[in-house]
Amino acid sequence: MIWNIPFITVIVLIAVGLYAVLFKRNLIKIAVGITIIESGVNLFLITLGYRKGGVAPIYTNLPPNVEIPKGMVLPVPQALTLTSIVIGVAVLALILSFTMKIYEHYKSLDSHIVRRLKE
Amino acid sequence: MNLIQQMPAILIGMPLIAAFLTPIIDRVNKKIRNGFVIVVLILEEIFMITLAWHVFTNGIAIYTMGASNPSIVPLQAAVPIRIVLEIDGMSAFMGLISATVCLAAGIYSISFIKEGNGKGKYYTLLLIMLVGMLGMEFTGDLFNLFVFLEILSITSCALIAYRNWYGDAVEGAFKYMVVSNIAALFVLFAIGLLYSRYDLLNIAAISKIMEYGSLEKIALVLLVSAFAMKCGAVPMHFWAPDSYTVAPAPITAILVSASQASLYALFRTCFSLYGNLMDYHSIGIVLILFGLLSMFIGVTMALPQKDIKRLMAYHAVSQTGYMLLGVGVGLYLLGSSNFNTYGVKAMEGGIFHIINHAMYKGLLFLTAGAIFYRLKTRNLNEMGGLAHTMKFTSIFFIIGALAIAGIPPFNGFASKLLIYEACYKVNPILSIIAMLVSILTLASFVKVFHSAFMGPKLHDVEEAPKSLLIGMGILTFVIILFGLFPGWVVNNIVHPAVTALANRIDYINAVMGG
Amino acid sequence: MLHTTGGYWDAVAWIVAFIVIAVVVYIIRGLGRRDFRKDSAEPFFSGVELPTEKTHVKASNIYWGFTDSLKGYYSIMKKMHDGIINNYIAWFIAISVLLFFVVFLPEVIP
Amino acid sequence: MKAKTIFFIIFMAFLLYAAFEIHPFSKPTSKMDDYIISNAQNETGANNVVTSVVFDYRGYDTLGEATVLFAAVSGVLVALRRKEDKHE
Repeated sequence: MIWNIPFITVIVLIAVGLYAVLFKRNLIKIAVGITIIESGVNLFLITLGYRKGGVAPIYTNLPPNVEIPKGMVLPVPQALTLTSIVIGVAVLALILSFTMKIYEHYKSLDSHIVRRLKE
Repeated sequence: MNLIQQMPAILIGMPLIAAFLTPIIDRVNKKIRNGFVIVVLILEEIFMITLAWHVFTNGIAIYTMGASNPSIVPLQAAVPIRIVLEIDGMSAFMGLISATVCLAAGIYSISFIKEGNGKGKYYTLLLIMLVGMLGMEFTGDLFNLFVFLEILSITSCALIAYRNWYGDAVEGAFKYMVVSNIAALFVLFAIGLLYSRYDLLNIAAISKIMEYGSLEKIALVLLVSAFAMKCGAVPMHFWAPDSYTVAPAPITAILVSASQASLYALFRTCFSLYGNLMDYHSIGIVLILFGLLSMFIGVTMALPQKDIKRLMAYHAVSQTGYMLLGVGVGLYLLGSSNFNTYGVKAMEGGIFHIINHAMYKGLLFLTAGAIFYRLKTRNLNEMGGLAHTMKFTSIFFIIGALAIAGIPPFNGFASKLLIYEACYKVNPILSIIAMLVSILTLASFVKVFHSAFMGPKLHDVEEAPKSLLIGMGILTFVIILFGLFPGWVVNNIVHPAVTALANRIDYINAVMGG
Repeated sequence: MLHTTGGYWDAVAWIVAFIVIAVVVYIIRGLGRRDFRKDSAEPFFSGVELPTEKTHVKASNIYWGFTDSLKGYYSIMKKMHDGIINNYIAWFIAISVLLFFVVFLPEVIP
Repeated sequence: MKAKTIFFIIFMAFLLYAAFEIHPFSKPTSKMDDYIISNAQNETGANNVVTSVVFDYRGYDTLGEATVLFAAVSGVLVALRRKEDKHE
């Protein structure tokens, strides 16, 4: 359905990230590409859980006339996204620290130069 | 409270708490820290054997996180809400491998890793790596699988980069990190697709109500290719030689069983999640093709290598092919009447090869590490005549090399024999390629043995330190044991794993009730 | 005892057989001449004295013939293993696309 | 390069196909989540349902998340450390 625009946005985000990973030679750009894919997947999880007109699944100060449970957005994807974001941060930190070390040793961040390991 | 009932949680929790404690103990005393880590690893091994024994005799063990009675899954709203750990024969089998290899590598590390400012963190990460492997193998929940996949890849990358004063070590870690993260992200995307369809995360629960629609097909492709990349199947194996070469030797030995955890996830996806719902003929053929390509390209790339660990890493790729071939034949025959005759035998061969490979390839990497420890080089051209002084290391190397080449009476022969004979029934060409690869494997290890251990005495070196020898000795002991009594091992350890994989209904019923 | 598809394999029996053969060989060896000395059977090397210097063949020179005759294959393999991280991921994408076709084609072409 | 582009486009086309095949946006299938929304207050005592999921129903994942963070911190410390003694 064409009204699945949020899902299509997710795919576009993944495409942008994957493009960076596949075609950019700078290692930092590859790291950024991975982060963009990560954001795309996180956005995907969040959009999965949206329900039309749903409120946040919090009982404190609940607006009146909210139908339980159909009036709230799904809580599990939000929890999954929370976990996935933290994992993404950890991964990004590690990748960038590797990039720093690689620059120290190779004086370059070009993926066509950083290839002592081959064949 | 029954202790065996709590064993899955203890197995994951104990090394985790130990990992959090290690940096503190490191501040106090280095010797106490070494002892602490080794004691934890030995306890882990004992507990793992206990749990595996329980699973092999009593069937699938269930542990529901946070429930009042963990061994029963509370089916609120007819689906499991909480995270369920599900340990069947296959999980217990993989857990045994991980615990054994980590024990050997932990003891080996005492002398191998020099005392510096990083050794406390090294042991911390090693213990978390064990947690990651066990978590991946025990879990019955898809998102939990992703979390532990990430734990495993982050710790392995950090440990690959442990010797960060070499540029190529960091490069190998970077490559592995990029590869494993892309794989993990597409796994997460596939999990999202399955979640969107069924609003479930439990493998058994999804499998019970699954229909094979187009979303499931896309999820299947992403899961299979991501896990195949993580386990190093050709032509997605390029990261494997790179990162295996540069990691410290004990970490390389663990990395072998870490990529086998991904192999486990691949088999779990194919057999327990999709099973005979999917078009298992074509996926079986895909696995067989992966296997043949891995075997052949892996071994031919290994032959001309000059770096001892890179050569062994290509052999790791090549041996992964045997497992994919054996289990792929099983998947191809799943459901047909031939499955019970030779499909099971092919799967037994493939699964038995997993544990054999973890043991002898771990041993070979450890011997390569012992050579590196004394000579400070991995280049085969600079070696020679090591057998004059490093007697035990060369004996261990011979045993490992004969086992990997499939020479009787070592364990590699037993599993390869099962694969050859069962594959011959499907198509003789499969067996012929498998035997050819076995010959080439022997040839390339003859090369290593000749250039490293034979010849005149070129270097004035001593035998490797005791802790290295003990670490290698543990794996050698297992190899000889498995080589002498393959029938016992196959009947009591491998066969339960095969039946656990093949019987999807049992896996579902253990969680969802009959 | 390990039962395979075609028969069975018993490592212990194999080792027992091996030991029996070794014993027989040892007995036969014991029947030989006792006055044999190693230098009494020097190989004849065209009248030239045997080289005493010990040599060691380097690893790169072993199987040179094998790799040289498969030059075409190895040049393709070297091109594949180029060590560029972008291409590693490209292979993953390519394999995924092929798998997509494997999984979806039976639907389109019955 | 050309083959890379073609494979990339086909791959994204299949993912885009997946995006059209998912349930219509804002109308998710919900069974487990409905149960959690209705019973989270009784079972866990949290007013925020997401909290109850993060710390109770899926608390094990959160433990894993903490482990990831801990591992990443140790990993960065290992990767960026300076060598004390030049032993190799």
